[in-house]
Amino acid sequence: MTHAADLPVWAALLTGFFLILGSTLTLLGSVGLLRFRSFYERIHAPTLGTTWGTGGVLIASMIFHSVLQSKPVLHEILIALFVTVTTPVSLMLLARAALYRDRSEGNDGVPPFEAAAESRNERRRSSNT
Amino acid sequence: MELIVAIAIGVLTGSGVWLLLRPRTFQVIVGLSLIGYGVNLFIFSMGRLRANAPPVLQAGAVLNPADHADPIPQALVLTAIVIGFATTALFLVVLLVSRGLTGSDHVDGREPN
Amino acid sequence: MSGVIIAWSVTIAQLLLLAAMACALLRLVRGPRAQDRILSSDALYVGAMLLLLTFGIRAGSTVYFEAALVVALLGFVSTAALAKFLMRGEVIE
Amino acid sequence: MEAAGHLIVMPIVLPLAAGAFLLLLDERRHVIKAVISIMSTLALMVVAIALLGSADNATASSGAATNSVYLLGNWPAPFGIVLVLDRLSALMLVLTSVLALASLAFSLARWHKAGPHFHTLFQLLLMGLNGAFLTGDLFNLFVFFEVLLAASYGLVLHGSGPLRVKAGLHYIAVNLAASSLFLIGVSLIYGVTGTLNMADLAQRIPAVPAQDRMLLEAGAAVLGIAFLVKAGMWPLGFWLPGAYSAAAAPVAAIFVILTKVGFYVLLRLSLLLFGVDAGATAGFGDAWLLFGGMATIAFGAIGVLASQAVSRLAGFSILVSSGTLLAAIGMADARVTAGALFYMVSSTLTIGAFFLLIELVERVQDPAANVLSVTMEAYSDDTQEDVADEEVGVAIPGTLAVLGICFAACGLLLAGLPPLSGFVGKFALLTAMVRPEPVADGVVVAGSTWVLVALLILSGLCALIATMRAGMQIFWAPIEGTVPRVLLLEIAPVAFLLTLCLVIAVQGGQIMRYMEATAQALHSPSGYVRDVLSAQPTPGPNAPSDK
Amino acid sequence: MTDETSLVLMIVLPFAGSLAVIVLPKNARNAAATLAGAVALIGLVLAAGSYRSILDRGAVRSDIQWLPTLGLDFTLRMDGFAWLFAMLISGIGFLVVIYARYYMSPEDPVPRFFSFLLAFMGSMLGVVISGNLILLVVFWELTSIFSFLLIGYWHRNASARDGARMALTITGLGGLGLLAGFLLIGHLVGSYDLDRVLASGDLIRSHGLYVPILVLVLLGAFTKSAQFPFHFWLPNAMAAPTPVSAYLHSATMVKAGVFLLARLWPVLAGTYEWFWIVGFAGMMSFVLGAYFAIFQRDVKGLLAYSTISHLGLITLLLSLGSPLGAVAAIFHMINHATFKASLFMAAGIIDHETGTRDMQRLGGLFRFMPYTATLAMVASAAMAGVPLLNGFLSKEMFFAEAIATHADSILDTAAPYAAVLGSAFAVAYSVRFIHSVFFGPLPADLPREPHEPPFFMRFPIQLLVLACLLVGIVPGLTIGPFLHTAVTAVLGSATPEYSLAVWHGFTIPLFMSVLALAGGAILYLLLKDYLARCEDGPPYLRRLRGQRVFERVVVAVSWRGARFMESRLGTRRLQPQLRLLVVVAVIAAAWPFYRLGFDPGRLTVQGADVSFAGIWAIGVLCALGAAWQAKFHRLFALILLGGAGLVTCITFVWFSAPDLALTQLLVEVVTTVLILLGLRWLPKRSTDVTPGLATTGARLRRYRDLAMAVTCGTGMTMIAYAVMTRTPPATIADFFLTKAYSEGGGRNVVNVILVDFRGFDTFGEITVLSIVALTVFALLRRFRPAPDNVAPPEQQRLQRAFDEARPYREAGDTVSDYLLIPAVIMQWLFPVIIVFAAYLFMRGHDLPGGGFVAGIALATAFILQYLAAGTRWVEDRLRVLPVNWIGFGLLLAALVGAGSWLFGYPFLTSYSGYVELPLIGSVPAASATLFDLGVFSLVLGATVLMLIALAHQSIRRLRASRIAAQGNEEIA
Amino acid sequence: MSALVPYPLLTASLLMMWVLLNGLSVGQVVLGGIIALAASLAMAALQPVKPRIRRWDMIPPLALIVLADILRSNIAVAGIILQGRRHARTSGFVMIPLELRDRTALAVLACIITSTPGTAWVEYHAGNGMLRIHVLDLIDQQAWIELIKRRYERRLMEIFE
Ligand code: NA
Ligand code: NA
Repeated sequence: MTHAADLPVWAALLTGFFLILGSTLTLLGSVGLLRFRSFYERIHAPTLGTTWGTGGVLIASMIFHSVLQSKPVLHEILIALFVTVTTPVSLMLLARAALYRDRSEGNDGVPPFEAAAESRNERRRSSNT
Repeated sequence: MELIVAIAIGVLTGSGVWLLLRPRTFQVIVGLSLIGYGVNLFIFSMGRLRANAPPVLQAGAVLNPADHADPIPQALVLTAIVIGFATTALFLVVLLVSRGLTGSDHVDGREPN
Repeated sequence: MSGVIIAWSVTIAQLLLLAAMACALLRLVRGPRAQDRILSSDALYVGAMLLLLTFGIRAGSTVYFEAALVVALLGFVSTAALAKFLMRGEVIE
Repeated sequence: MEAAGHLIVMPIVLPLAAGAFLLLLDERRHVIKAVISIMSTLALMVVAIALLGSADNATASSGAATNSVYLLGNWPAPFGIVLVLDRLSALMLVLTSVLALASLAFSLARWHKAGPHFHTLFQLLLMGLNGAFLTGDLFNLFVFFEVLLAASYGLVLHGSGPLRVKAGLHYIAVNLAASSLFLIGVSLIYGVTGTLNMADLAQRIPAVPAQDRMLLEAGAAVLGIAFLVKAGMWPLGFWLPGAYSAAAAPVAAIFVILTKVGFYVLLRLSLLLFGVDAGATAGFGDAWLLFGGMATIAFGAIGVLASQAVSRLAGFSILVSSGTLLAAIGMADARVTAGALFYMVSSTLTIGAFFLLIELVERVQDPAANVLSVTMEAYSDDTQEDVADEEVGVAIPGTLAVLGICFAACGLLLAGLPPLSGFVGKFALLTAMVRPEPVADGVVVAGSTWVLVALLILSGLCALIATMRAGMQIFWAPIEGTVPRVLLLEIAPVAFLLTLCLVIAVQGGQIMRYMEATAQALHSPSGYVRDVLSAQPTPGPNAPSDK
Repeated sequence: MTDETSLVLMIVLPFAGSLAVIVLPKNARNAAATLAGAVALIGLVLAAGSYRSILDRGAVRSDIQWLPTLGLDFTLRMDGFAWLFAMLISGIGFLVVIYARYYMSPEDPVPRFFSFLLAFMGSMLGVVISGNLILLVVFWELTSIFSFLLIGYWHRNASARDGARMALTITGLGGLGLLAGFLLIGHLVGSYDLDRVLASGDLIRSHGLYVPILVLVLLGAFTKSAQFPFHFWLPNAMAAPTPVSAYLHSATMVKAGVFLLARLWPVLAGTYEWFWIVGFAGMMSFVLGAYFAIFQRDVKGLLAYSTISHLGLITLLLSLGSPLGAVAAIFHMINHATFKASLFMAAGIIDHETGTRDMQRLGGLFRFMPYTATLAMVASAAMAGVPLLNGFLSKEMFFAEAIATHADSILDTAAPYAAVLGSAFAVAYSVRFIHSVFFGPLPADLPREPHEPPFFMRFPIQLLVLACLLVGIVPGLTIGPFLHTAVTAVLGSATPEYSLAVWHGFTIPLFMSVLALAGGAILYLLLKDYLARCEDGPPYLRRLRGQRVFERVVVAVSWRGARFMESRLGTRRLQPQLRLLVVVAVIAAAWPFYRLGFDPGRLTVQGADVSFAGIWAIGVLCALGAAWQAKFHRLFALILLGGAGLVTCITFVWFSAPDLALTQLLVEVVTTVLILLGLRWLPKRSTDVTPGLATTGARLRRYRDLAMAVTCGTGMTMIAYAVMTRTPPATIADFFLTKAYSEGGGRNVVNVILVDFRGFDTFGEITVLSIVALTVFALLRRFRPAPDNVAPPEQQRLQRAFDEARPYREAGDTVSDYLLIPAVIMQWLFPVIIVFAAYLFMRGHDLPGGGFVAGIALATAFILQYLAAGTRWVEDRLRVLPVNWIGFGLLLAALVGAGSWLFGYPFLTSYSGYVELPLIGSVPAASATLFDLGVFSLVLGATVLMLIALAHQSIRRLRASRIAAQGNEEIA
Repeated sequence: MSALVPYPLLTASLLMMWVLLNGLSVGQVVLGGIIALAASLAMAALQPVKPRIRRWDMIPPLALIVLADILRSNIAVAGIILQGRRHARTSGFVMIPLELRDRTALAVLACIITSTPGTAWVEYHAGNGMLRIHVLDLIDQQAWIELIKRRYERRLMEIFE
């Protein structure tokens, strides 16, 4: 840890705090993933990790490197941005796929497709009148 | 650390070999991939393990070769990864074509009697 | 002092992330269905990405950053492909 | 650096450039592609012959550097990758280009249209082969092995069809596993010695401490297995007859040199790394090669007898040839090596010609086969490059006689019967093994050698019986007036290769002298090591970079 | 002309003639015969011309270097013995050519016949005048080959094929034995030169290798001369055209064996082993051959067995080891050649004129062809050993030798009785031949009306019969001097005194002759009726047919046995092959440790990091899980595989290899998509089969594989651990680290190695990638899915049906809804990834990155678009030309490499420096960057090509099934 | 201008990304500009529906709201996870009729909803604009509908339409 020794203590403390905060949130997310009982509940859990979990670690990293190199090191923002943009893609695709599979297998607790369709028909009716 | 990496290499190769000897083409391709990981780690380990010493030189710093991990195995692994990727792709397509032509996903193109 | 703080916090963070990955793996193994596994593998990737960032801090170097960036930007491609395979039985139509 | 100095790298760059350029052309422009491919191969042959000449003259003129060393990237050995031209590599280059020319010419009759990018794959195969023969670096050897294997994967599947794909699957699976072994071996050797350059390795191996030597040997042994898979040693070569007999004729023909790559590397490395100067590890693996080679000969001979299809017969004769060569390495004797080299040249040309011929004679057996089998595939929607259904060639009277003569020649060559080079090769090996020297010298021939002599002779008998059986079935079985349709373009390459077999038999004295010089150099590797490690980068004030 | 030239010409001319004849048109009978005859005649003249030199110098020699370092030179050497044979070969050859001109039918492809005949003549001459043992083998094998072609001349005929095959198999085998024997002789003598070998008899006979040598040489000689127990090929060879038999089976081919025995007589003869082996074979051949000959119905069959018998006689004579015996043997070789050639020709005339050779169908021909009949009778008499004919003289000498004692053994005791018995048999078959063909009632059902043949067909017989008479009556004036020259050449100083007189007084041999003549005649009288109607073959031994036994053995060994062995020693299945590979590799790797011991290195636990151990706990679980699940849960296994890859990637980061981590991650992503694309075309696999139901065999196999996997894993662990815990050797790495920046112009040493120090590796590596991509492309061009995969996946069908069943939905709504929002994001990521790829590319030389990862990253951008919007959508908008990108990349890399030639540097020498750009300032510029650009382009092209080619299958199937559906509708 | 720089905002963002990655210098800006432009041109080839942003000023407030919501949800969900099964909690689907039609805006909404722990975007029907989300701690369906529509949809519509 030759580099870290040069760091001011405040920066070190801040780095450590965010680091552990982020990791803890990520862990909590994973615990949720493990503990929630249905898939649709589980799908919420990882977002802890992808939002503030990632955010914490990224902030830690930004503080650490910026202070260490005495210049703003901000490229971590990109990671936050990318994670925010890409995670929904996989979660959306996955959730929809799960829903489809549950429906086609006729599992309980899954809203029927027709709910959405009916509402459309209602709207059509209302627009007709 | 060495022991962990060594065990990792062993497990990867062992699992790969087990799959390599299975009759289904998909098993074989997964096996080859696992062996690939094992072998790549093996090559990598031949340069000995060095934490926190990437062979990336600091601008302006005085160069001491002892501060850096051996770059050669890394270069070799890179080549091996690329070739491994290529051959995995090829094997995959060949097994698909074989499956298409023979109707079977057995490595011999037909179910054993 | 700083060195110690950083070292300890990195170690703790790594252990926490490791635990996170372990939970994800447990879910991955337990399933019960494909979508759970895919979801867990995504979580596994995120854990790995964060782990890579902690290396950057530990090493005081930014050379590991790109690997994390790759996970962030492209890691979802395989998850998306898996999910689409689940839904459509085919990745590219 | 003079322009001529760059000639060494041409056998690699030339086919690469040709292959890459072909990719930029439209797929349907078969003629121009064929022309480029042929020109490249011809140029390759010219280069190879020129290199052979220079390699042969090197020692004649001076006692200094006998091996031409080419420092790629202008980095000195052992750091950069070097190409080394000696008699052996020059010989392999010439052999490759000759076989390539014949196969390629043959393929122009129709095979080259049976799938996309045939010419590119073919050129890149040549690149891989030439690279493997020239490189002086162990890992670079792996890379070129992969180049040639990858191209061979593509070519073995060329034309597709269930049989080809099934055999190809086996071929690829086994070779992929072998490639892993290659990597394990190379890296283990690096881990123990810290170098990849072959000459540097030769220098470092004697100094490897005793407590590390088992690791070194394990690495070398694993590496050896990878090569033995390629060479088809029993029990690692069962994939070979299937893959070769399933491949398209010109592909199978050029593949004959592929097994010789295994032989080449084993010969090179066993003599360079574990030769006379290797200290405690000298002679490592020789016994395994000897007995493995003998087992291979036996299995190959049995397979030759057991083959119903002529193409399988040819495949098994590769095993016989391979086993012979492996056993010859195992003998670790310069005279045997010289004989083995002669034998190798002869058997390569022979089996190459045989594979080409088989396709032609099979048209005698089954006139329906005049139409290319791949066109019978019902299912191909966007294959505009498909071969037209028209029958290839015209029925030339006398074709049958020419084919018969060629077949007989192949039979004689395979059986090692006179008067062609097959006999000379086998005799060269045999006489070197039993050493016609007065017994007073106290020369004792080992029991295993007698077994090998017997195996060599009996394998010839098996080949004789099998080819005779096949030939009589094809040419003598009562057939009424079917004259096969064969193009001159198809028979000419066969005749060319067989004529070469005759020529090298007649010119045997000169060729043996070359082989003996080659073997001498291989068995005293210090010259190689010295030449490689003392090669200096090109200096110069205007150097692209100051090295 | 010098003697050397004439020697060489004697060999070269027949072969040249052979080549000249074969190119003649198929119907050029006269030209072919003339040319062949001329060649034979010239050979005869050349041979005759060198007689004087032989008398003067003992032998003429010609040395042409061929393979001097191997001791194989084109040495020709003609002494008296060889001369005698050369005369026979070319002389009888000439007569056979004349005969054949009239014998062969115009429908036959005659030029081929004469070509083979000439080539055979050349080979035979080669055998007799070779001065080098190996050269002798060369010609020896050539005689086998050309005799094969001649016997199989009428190959439409099954018996010709069988006969030819058997002849070549046996004589070929013998030839190889001979080669082995000669190699051993060479090993002992130190040279293959005939003169040196002939001078080394004592050395050879006293050496331990003598018996092997003897057996091998005898194998060659006996097979060639059709000696017991290899005699059976000769009768089968009678399917050959009669001129062939007249030539090969009287004077030449079969004589090669006994020629060789005589030639090597000074080297090999005289030992106990020689006496026993040669004597036994000779006696058996002599008696059995003669016995079998009596009972042949075919004229040529009778002559063939008679040949076996006479050659047995010669062999027997040679076995005795006495010089007089050798003289008799040589004499009988000549005599047999003359009378047997004429008899074969006569048999041919009979066949030619009547259409049959069956003696039970023939008879009374004397009236139709009295001239031929007379000639045949004289020749037969010579064969039977009737006085005043040449056969009598040598047989007399044989009897004299038979009664002499040579070695105290049963064989010696039996010799006189066997001699008389065999000779009596010979008389019997000779009489039978003459009587049943030329006398008795004229058969009614002959295929053709017989008459005398044309003059020139009979002419050769006349000459030969004349020779029989002249030699028989005045041997001393005719053959005497020449025989003496020949005998001296063989025996040298051991040449005994002998007399060729017709009359030696009332001696025991004369008595034996009379006994044999009388006995034979009586025997024929007794057997006459039986022979007129019996089955073919000798009584009691009819079932015992050597040839059938041989064929059964050959088929059993070379076909069924070989197939059995092949299936036992080899396999065509993949799993056993891979298993073997694993086993062999394990043994190979373990062997050095077994021999030299294993030192695992120190065990370090304190350095272990808990997190790292935890990471690998995950990795190990993933790997084992993937291995466990790959059969039934492919998707699961794929995900687990990804997990293992991820952990590997973390390991790379942990141990300072950022480039590896980057590459591994990207490759991982692409591989996953690739395999997913492939999963579409694999069969459904159900878990219905419970593992408990597996057979014991399957379970045992699984345990075995498990054991092998565990062994491999343990082995790798031990080796890796041992290396890692050892002090590293001085590696070449320091050079790279110190020179990377100063000379390679980059800080990322790994990248500098890849594009500069070891750029050649990368060069090859990208070639591999492009080859594989092209192969994938080529394969998928012809891809045909299995029937159960042709239809779209179940999900798509259900969703489509769902959409179609609802009035407010269009087919495809489900998928468009599904992808609507994700597709937007994926599209916007396209430029982002492009910039990212550019970033990775630009920084590669100094920091982790480079052309390869950049290429894959950009390829991912493309894949994402395909994934989001489908193949058509993308290809309507983007020009995706991966093959061109590959070609461009490869060419660019090659051009950058070759560019250094312009500056006089080797291939791939890099240029690095800084370029001053306006506004921007100093920018690093290295030719390696251009090289990397080639890599980038190629990797992009290859990755896209592979993925897209696979993706295209879906729409191809769709199109194909649509076309098929339309077709069905049209038909309906 | 729009022919040369088809997506100025995109180009600028990409340039920004480049600078973030490579550091700020004249050379990097020029190089990054070229690359960003090239990337936008590549994007143009895909012919995406071009979003029109009318109210730039509304973006920062939305971002702040979202960040705050995410932070709050993080705590909430963390609480739920830590409580485990002791706390009775129902989760369920909520159907929200959306008026927002701009695809880019919808994508942004999807990111917001998914990024907020406790809510997940499940399916959207383009035909009738019905969105189904899944809520981890569902007490009042209508409250969620109101929340989404008021807090996010309205603002997004202002920005994009
Ligand atoms: Na509908
Ligand atoms: Na969420």
